[in-house]
Amino acid sequence: MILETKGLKYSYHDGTQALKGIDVKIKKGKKIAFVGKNGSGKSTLFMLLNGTLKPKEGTVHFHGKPMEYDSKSLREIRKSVGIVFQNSDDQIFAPTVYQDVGFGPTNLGHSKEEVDELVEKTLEYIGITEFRNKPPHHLSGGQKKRVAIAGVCSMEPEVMILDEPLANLDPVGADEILDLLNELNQNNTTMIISTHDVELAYSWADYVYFMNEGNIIGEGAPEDVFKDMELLKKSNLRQPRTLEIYNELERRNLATRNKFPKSVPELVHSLKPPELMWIEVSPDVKEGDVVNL
Amino acid sequence: MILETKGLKYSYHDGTQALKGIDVKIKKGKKIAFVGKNGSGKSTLFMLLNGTLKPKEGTVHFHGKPMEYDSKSLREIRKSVGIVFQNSDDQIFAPTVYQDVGFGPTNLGHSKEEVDELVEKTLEYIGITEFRNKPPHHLSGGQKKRVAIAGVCSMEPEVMILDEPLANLDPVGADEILDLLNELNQNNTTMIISTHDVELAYSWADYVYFMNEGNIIGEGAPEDVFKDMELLKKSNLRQPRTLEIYNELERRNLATRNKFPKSVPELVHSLKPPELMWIEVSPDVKEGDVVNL
Amino acid sequence: MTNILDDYALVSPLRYRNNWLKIAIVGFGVLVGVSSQSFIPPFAIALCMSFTTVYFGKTSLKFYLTILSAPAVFVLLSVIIIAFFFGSGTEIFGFNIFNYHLGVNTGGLDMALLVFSRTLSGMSCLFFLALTTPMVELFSVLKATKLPDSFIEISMMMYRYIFVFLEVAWGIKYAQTVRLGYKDWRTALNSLAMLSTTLFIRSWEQGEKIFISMSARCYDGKLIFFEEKRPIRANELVLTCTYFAVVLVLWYLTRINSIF
Amino acid sequence: MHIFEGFLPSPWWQLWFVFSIPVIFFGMYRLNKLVSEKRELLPLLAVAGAFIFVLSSLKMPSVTGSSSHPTGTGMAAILFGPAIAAVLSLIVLLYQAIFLAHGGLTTLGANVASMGIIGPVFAYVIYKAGMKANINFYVVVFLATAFADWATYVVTATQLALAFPAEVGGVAASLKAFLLVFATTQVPLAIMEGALTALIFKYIIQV
Repeated sequence: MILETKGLKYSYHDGTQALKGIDVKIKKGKKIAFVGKNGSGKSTLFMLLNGTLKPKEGTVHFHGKPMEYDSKSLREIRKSVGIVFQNSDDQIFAPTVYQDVGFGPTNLGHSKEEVDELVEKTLEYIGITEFRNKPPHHLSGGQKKRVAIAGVCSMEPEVMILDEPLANLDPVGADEILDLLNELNQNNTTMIISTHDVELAYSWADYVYFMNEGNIIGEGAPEDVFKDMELLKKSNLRQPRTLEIYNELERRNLATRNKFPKSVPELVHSLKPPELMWIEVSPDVKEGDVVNL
Repeated sequence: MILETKGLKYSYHDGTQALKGIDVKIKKGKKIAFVGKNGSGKSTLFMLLNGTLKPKEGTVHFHGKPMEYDSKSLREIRKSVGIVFQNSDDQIFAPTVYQDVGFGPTNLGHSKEEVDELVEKTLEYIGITEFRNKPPHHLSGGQKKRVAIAGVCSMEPEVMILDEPLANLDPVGADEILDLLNELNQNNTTMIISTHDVELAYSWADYVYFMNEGNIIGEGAPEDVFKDMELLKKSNLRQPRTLEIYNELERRNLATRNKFPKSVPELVHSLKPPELMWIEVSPDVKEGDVVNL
Repeated sequence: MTNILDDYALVSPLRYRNNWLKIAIVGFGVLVGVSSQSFIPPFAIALCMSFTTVYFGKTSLKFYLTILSAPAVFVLLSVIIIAFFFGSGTEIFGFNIFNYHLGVNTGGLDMALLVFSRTLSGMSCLFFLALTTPMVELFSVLKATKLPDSFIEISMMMYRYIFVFLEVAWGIKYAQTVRLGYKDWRTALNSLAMLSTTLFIRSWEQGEKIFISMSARCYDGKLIFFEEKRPIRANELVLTCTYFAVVLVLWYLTRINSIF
Repeated sequence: MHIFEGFLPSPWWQLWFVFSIPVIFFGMYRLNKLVSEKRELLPLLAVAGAFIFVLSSLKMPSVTGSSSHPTGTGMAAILFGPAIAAVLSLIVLLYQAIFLAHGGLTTLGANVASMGIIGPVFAYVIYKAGMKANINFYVVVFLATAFADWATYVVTATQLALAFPAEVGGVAASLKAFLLVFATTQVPLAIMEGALTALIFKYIIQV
């Protein structure tokens, strides 16, 4: 268990209760998605997970130890739990890509050479070496997002939290970011994202939390939670299209019942093999009857 | 034909050629979608369509007459062709919703009373009367988008152009905006949107243009263009999921071949009726044989 | 996060009362407070205004006290200086420092108390205005001053974009904080400079974008003003007049410094 | 440094209005002319004002422990000239009074004088002189904004001293006291503001 919260509550100055008692357990190396509509408390929870906000009640545990809020402990936490914000424009503030990616490592107190090395390594890893000397506001949305991710990666965090990582990206940009997220996860970084894109959560995550009005209203493996129509309705979300179609197919006995398909190719695979043939049968035919083709 | 462009070219100060010869024809009362990835020239085209930019070459025709760029003609055009920008914060500049919605009518020279009446009517129509005295920073993303649309509607344009109208909205907010767009269209406003969301373009539009690097690379009814895999590949887009699955089903002869389904319910409808039963038949059975159930 | 009082004013139950009445109340309090020669009328004003803001305006008392303490540092520092340097009369206490005698006498103390009470009354009037009257209501008042339209239009657009940029600024600041950008003051200065620059560039671009979107809606130099008729109610008028009368009587009784 | 509401007695608050109002009117006249010639400047000036407000609401880390903030008006003077900077400052100060309860209404005249007029004029004069003398641009920006900032505090101290002259030694003695407390503690802040503005220009030019 790398991160855990117990009865986490938070309310803003103006009295709005953003979180009303959140218990989550994040296992190391997993891909976690928090799903819910805007304003359900996802971003607030994320800021509590890396100590940017301090809970009014409840605790956040990091590696089993309750989080402390003195500046030394906070530094430690923030080094280990990196956040990529939804709006890349807010996250990239240095005049060049190089300086931006180097911002974190410099603040961690690395020497100039170490920073250089880390930045080069990260730029290469994320595949943005060619932009190194560009001012960020000339980049496309997907490129900016990669720079924002690089800025956090260069601090070598154990956990990466991404708020709506695919928002506003076109399909090509989105696919690139998705590949990057998976690659980072394979390198043993625990990945946490928030999204209101059910297709993404369903197809990408190992474990999904549903949030609504500051509460966790459901959690589980994606194939379990996303078939719970009650839960989806409560969260104002719809079922992932692939799953919806699969359910319809299965109800009509057109698909083999083994694994829930997560993508269109998987869905297609679940269809019964083409050797099976269609024939029209009048409704009064019973099993055991003989039909003339 | 309400809007038509002929060989439209445009390049920016820094020399980037944003449009390389665009010919489009927009019919009155239709729902048109321009599809393409970010930076393909959609926004530039839109600004040319209402005279905000002046083409370097080619012409824009409005009601068959070539557009002129003196201030009187521009006013006429801009009154008739309204633009809703992608980022609502770029568009809503007044301190209250009421003032922002009243901005267009005031500048059209209506009297105070007429403006009042127009604003009230628009607010009611779009369902945002309750926000009238609110400053925009107290609104959610979807609410702001509706205010931005109201600001254009209050000028009673013949054509409404919306740049990425669903960007950054959660599913609930997006559905509300979509309903609004359809309602406006039913009231005889010609609607033009840009999007990189293929599902949206496929299910919403009457006619689709594909843009890539400043060119129109394909156009047609959505069910025709979206089955053209070559075209989709060139535009770096994927097929709408519903259509992709339908194609697979059809290939397996599981769906009736009449109309391309635009939504999951329609897809489900296109499945062969459940009275048809599955039976396993060994491959060597021929038509006319008798099978034992 | 900075507390923007305007956000509280927008939801205040007193928001939709007559603007001119509220301005009259504030103007009256500010002027009487600052011209009073005794600390009694200012304290009375402060009490009435605070009561109105908290009771009728439904501002939480805790929050009200927090914001009231904001000017405290400046006021206390200045008041202490005044106490030491100002006025004559019997010395109350004093001490020697570097062969220099510092003392507080009755005159100085009186003056310090007076200045303190004036500031308190002035601030409570300001808070009454700030917490019950959102800026969007005041634009029509500003319009009535017949100042140039360009000035009022700039004020209105500035109001709108203050909130847009505040959000941007806080977004960037969070992003910098989580990457340890405020660990010491040198780093903080550098972070702040980057923040300001990003903000500056963003605001410049925003200015151009707004002009494009305004032109797209046929902008030709006219913004609409929003004014609603809100008649003054009888009970409001009675209450205000009573308040004015009480304060004026106090002011009259204390106009010669020596009475108290 | 804002002077809070009610702090300045008669006739001082009125006198500072008498000082500020003509400058503001001149600024408004300039503004009106500029905007009617070039309409696209209207939104630009509005966002510049919003930028100053937001900049001044960001807390600067302070060596003395008290928090203070950059005034940003020196920068506005360099960009738009002191007359328009004065008008923008007026709006910013009004909003600071109403949104943040910084400053006040009767003291608005005095605050506009120190932060909106005298400070920016200092910045502008130093900037122009420095550019003429061919000194390094960033050094000039640093000097202009740092001195503008510091001049603002000196003016504030003077305003207070004039209003509250010491019994022994008069204005001079209380000026010494106010300067000691405000102007000296603000020296590091002024330097920081100068450094900040110079850095901003450096980054802007880099971009």
